Amino acid sequence: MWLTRHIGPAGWTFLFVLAVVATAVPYANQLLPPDHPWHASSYVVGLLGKYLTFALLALSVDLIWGYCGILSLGHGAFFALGGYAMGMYLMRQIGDRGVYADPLLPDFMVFLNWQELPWYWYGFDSFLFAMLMVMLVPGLLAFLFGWFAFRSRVTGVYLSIITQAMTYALMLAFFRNDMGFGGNNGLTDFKDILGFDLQSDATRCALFVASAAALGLGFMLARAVTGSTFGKVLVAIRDAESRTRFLGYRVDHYKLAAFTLSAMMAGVAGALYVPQVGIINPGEFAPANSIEIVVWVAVGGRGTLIGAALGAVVVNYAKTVFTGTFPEYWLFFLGGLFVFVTLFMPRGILGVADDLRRRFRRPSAPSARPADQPAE
Amino acid sequence: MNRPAILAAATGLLMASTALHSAYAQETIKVGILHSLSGTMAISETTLKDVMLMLIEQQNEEGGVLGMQLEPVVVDPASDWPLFAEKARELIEVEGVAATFGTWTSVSRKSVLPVFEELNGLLFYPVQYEGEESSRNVFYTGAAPNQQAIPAVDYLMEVEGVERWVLEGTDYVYPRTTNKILEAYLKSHGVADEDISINYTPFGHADWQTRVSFIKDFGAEGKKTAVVSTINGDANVPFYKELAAQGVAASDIPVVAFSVGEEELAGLDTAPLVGHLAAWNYFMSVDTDANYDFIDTWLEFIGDEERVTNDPMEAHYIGFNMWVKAVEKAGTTDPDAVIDAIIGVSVPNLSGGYSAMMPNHHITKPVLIGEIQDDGQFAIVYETPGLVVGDAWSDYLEGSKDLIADWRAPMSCGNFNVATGTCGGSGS
Amino acid sequence: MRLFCACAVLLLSLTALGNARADEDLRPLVDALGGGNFRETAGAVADLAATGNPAAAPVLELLRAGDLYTRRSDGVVVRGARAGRDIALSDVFTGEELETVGRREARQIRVNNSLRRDIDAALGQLTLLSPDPRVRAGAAQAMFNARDSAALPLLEEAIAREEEPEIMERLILARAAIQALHGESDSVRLEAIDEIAQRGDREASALLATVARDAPPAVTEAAEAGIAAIERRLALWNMAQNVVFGLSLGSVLLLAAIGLAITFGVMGVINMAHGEMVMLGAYTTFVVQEIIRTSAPWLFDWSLLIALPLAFLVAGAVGVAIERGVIRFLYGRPLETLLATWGLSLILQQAVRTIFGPTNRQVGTPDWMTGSIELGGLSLAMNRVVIILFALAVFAALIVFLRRSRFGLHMRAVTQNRAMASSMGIRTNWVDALTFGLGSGIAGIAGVALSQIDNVSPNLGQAYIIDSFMVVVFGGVGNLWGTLVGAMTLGVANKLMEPWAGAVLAKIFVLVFIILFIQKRPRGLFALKGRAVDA
Amino acid sequence: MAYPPTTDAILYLDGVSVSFDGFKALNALSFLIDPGELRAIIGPNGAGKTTMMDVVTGKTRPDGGTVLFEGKVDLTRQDEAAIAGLGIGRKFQKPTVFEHHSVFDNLLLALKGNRSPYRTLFARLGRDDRGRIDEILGIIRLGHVREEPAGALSHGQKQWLEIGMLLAQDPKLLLVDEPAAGMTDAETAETATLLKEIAQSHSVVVVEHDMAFVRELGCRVTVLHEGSVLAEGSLDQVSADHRVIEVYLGR
Repeated sequence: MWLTRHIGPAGWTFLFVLAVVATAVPYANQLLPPDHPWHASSYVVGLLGKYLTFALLALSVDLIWGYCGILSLGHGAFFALGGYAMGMYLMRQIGDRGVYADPLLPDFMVFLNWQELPWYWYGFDSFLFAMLMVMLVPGLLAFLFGWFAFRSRVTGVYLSIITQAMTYALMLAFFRNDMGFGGNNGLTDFKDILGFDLQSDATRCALFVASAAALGLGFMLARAVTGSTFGKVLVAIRDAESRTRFLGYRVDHYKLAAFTLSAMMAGVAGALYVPQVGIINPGEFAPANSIEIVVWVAVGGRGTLIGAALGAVVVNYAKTVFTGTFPEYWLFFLGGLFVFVTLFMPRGILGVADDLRRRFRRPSAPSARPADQPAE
Repeated sequence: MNRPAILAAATGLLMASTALHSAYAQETIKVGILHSLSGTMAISETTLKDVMLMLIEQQNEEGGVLGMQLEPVVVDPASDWPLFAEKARELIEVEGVAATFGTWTSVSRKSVLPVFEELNGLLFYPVQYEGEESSRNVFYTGAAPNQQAIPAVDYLMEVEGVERWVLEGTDYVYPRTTNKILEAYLKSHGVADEDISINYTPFGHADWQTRVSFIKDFGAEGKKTAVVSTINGDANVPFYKELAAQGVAASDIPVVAFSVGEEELAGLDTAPLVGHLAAWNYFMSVDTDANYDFIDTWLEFIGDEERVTNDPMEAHYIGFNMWVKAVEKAGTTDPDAVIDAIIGVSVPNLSGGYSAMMPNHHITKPVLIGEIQDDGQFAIVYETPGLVVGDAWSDYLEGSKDLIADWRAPMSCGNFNVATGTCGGSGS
Repeated sequence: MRLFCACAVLLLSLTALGNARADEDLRPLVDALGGGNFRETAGAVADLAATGNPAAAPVLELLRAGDLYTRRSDGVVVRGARAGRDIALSDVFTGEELETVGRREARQIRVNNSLRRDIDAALGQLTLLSPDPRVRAGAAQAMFNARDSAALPLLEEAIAREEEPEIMERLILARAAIQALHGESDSVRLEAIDEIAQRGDREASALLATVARDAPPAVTEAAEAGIAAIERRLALWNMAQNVVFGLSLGSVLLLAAIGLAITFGVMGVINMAHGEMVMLGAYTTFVVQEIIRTSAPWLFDWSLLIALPLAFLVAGAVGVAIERGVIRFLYGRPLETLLATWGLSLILQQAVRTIFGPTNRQVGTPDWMTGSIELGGLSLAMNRVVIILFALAVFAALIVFLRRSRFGLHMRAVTQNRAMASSMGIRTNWVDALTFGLGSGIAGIAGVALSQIDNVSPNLGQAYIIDSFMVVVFGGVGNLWGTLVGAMTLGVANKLMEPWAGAVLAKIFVLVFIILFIQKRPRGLFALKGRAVDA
Repeated sequence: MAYPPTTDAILYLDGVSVSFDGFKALNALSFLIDPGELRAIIGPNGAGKTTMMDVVTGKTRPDGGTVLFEGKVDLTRQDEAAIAGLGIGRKFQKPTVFEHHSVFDNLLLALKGNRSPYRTLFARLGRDDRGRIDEILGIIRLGHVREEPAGALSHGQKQWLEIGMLLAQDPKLLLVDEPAAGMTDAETAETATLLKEIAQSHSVVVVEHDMAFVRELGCRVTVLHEGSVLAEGSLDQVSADHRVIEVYLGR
């Protein structure tokens, strides 16, 4: 099968672990009694579910940064757009159970005296339509943005900065209450999804499993893409863009395809994130968030996919622990971690693991690999 | 160790550590403190964390509550709204706190609200806000719009004779709602449409040249003009600096603000701003013994003579004391018992009176209006004769004028519609 | 105020009598200031003014400044100075120190805006004939604001005596203001309206609008005609005013971005910690002012100038440390510098938060930066003018430095051809460190200027970092002139759009414009052309 | 429109000019290459050799002039990928191979075939393709390192790999920029032989400094100077031209 052709042993192990986690956590939550030492509270389920969506997001960034050299500092925008599409569906699901009991309008519209539902909210009462939008809206934005940017051969830092401008502009736009997306408060107070209560542990577990499945699928897709000739062209573009062009490849088309795919993956991640954390607001568009995603990938090891997912989980786990244990000092840890990783672990956690393994197996084999870092 | 194994180990570790945590026996009563210590809101919220630590320490010196010591649990939600929800869940589910004091922005409160309702926690929210909410699990110890905005506008109309209004706000829900209420209120007092200008700027807006210049022009039409500012946090300092730079004096165009307190002024040279106003329920300059005691304890605790006190700090002071009293009344920290016990509880506030918890989970407060002094303090120029009851649902908004909140049995409803006689919407 | 006429007469006769006896006469009136409510205090102010005793003026000034207290023990009104939790009390007239009491022992006499207006009017009357021209100028302005018909005779007196043409003009305007509102006949009022319309600024139009509201038809008509004329005049200036606002915003952007134009533009380091260098500069200013405040208050007006070199050194030193400690291992990997400097920016922010606390810190404005200049219909706030000039000066100095100095030569040599420069004996690693230090130092200098208009808080840098990158990229990486033109263009575009689009949309439009512009010119406004680009 | 003029030439340049910031890199350059021809282009530094290649391959757009491929396609209106698609291959002066890819993958990417993203995403490597790559690996003598990353190759090996990639591309016209740079004498001779072999079935334009190498090629020579053609003919002819001598030796 095309999807499984290029997964490889490490990939299969990754998928296996993912599958184990996806079964063990719901089991520990649903079937083990609360006083059991291995019981997973809904807090843990929610937390791990969040990590998984971040891992998928990191995967999408790694696909274009690690394999195609496109450093997007605006990927949070696609994540957020997917989240908003999901959020709009969840808002419509509230129906007349909002505080003002308006059957049609979400609460924030009622209390700002909106009279009717804006046209762009139509259709979001349908789950299928919303899911379509989860992929279509980020995909379309990425396509339009990429169409212009890649055709004009905007590369490197310039591209990074305009992706940042994009997410910044979107953040400002979504902050406006006049836009009809709830302004700063965003969308919140969700009740249920597909008729299942979002507050129940069973739904939470289901969302967790869905996130794990999405991550697994996203990983397989990314592996299939990067393993194909298409993926080899992407790496070729990353390492020697103009050479690839002289070979007759339409570099802009390749970049556009990868960028759009990546944006759609980010959108799916956002859509799974929102019901698990219960809120989506314009803060997700903040340029700092997008930079953080890149940091996850760098920490895990770029251009490895598994590393990206791992990095997202590790950094966020560290954040969870530190914000609770050292609330005053966690920024020192986090900042220090980034500096340390760039200086001493340029290929990330996975690179270090790789080196260790290599040393273990072939104590003195000279590395046949080229320079660690691809040209940028 | 191969790659996936690391992931598996990390997951296992996480689950194990959280499981261990909750297994501890409860010898103390844990109190959650949920304020941002980093990010954009740290500037305001860090002080509230400190004041909570001080109040808890004080209470412990007096023997704690129910004979048990209180144990503060501080977490940092880092000005990140989804993180607020996660941390709230951590506090209640993992740490098992009896009550949580925290959040500042509306969005952070909205973010944690479902968590507190689901896990039946208690949240004391200390900041003035837009109203339009009443939850069984939340106690609103800050001002509702009728405890701040409307008295301030009344004052300006009566004392200063203001006839023309600029409602200048940051574009988020609190200013939007407050200005909607004020607009309706002003119109009901015969202010014409063209005498009201409403404008919104983004968060952290730093360049106020155009707006201040507009305000000057708007005020130059011969009618006494005032600005009602619901500008948030960071944007205030550049706004006031621009007012001073363009020479907008309080005697010409007074600015009354609802989000500017002593903490915000601490970052400003207030000499050019003397006479601009703020409406709160507490000022550091309140001339009562209770207040002086509070200030002395605070300065001692924080170890810095330059620090100030402000309204949200008083709100925590009131809220904390109410919770303590309610727990003692109920004889347990069980949330349901405390929720029942706390209504009607009345504790001294710092302005010389008593504040009581009302059935709508808002409290009674006096409304004070202060003018900025050159030492960064406010001189109180007006005080409502009696206490004002916080109104969860505004009478001036179309959607909410028929709604009331009453959490006493048998009604137990946060949004009861008196027109239809039903407990609408979520009902939770 | 009802007694102002009398007071004018009294004033003339009593000016010479500033003796202790008069002080004693005033004491009961001064004690009455602490009456408890604003109405009583206002009455006491009027009574004090009515004495016409010049010794009353300083007391009123103390009252206005909030420095008068009522002593709890005996109800005597004294002067108070807060010292921490205590208040040092002294005599209102002699300044003789009385005692220091806890703050619960003395109650400040409060002043509200209307009382403050009364005090100003009273002070205006008491000081209109003062020998100090600056005081007289202030008094004239107070007269204009008060528009009290009772003060007319005093004004006439003052006009007859005045010799300074500028103050004379103000006095005449104050008289016109009173006459336009309260003139006995329409002709007097019309004449006054003419006088005011001549002045032609906002204040005049505001005054005329007041006049027009409640007057006979002829007067209203004249006032409205006057307003219309002023409006026409001002409309022309409005555009110019917006351009000035734009240039001012542009110069702020320029200041914020110019250091980045070096660290990012010239060295290729995606320096996310740039904003924190600006923040360090602002905090340096704060520290300098704190030290001056406590140990050398007379230096306050110089505080910013003192802070400039220090901010440069502090931020520059941190910059050099960052370059030596982190950046130098990352050359040729620009995108990794982004990650490392991002981490550094978190650390720096939290460090400042730990040291100085999370709240805003106060940085004062020296006197010479307050007030504004009126230029035709333009009103230029002094601090903005200073910042515009300062930004341009920094830019010019930098250009000259890079062109003319030996270091500038080395720096250009290293950035153009590292190997060649190295082989010619240039110590490239020191040039790198100092270049980074230079960029950081300039950011520190920018922080001194920005402390005048923005928050001095740990978040200060975050507010400028994105805008700075936009400016540098828009202008063209590696080109300082591009940064200048880019900053000014974006500033002016933003400000010209803001009045009709609002602040948020204006900013969004600017961002979208940058995105589209980069499509058209993928290397910014002032791109290097030729084969070298792809090398 | 004045053109297209009819021509049988595979590459036709007429009056092509390019300037960078006032500096004229190409100044009304005109020459043509016949189908199947092997041509060497020589000239001192800055004569415009590389810029000429940039123009032909679409990297640089000329300010004026005509560039025709196979007498019909106007190359100034095409981008790099389209020009490569037409059948013009280019080897750079500094060998540029994809360092992170294996030798095999480098050749695979260069292999003639459909270049659309959709095709490459789902394509499977066919037996014919594999055979062709093996064949080229044999020609360029890199069969023993087929799975090594290209970045680990020696300089000479990279040069050969790049020539191999050109072969895989199977273009009608090859532009080869200083193929012998940095090679040992033995390698240089072998390279010349290889190029001559290739020229049997392709048109080849070689830009070169190394006169010995050019002599080895034994083909027609065009001398560029200051962006235009100074002389053209056999190597002996142009070496005798006094203007060429002046340009090479006179300064």
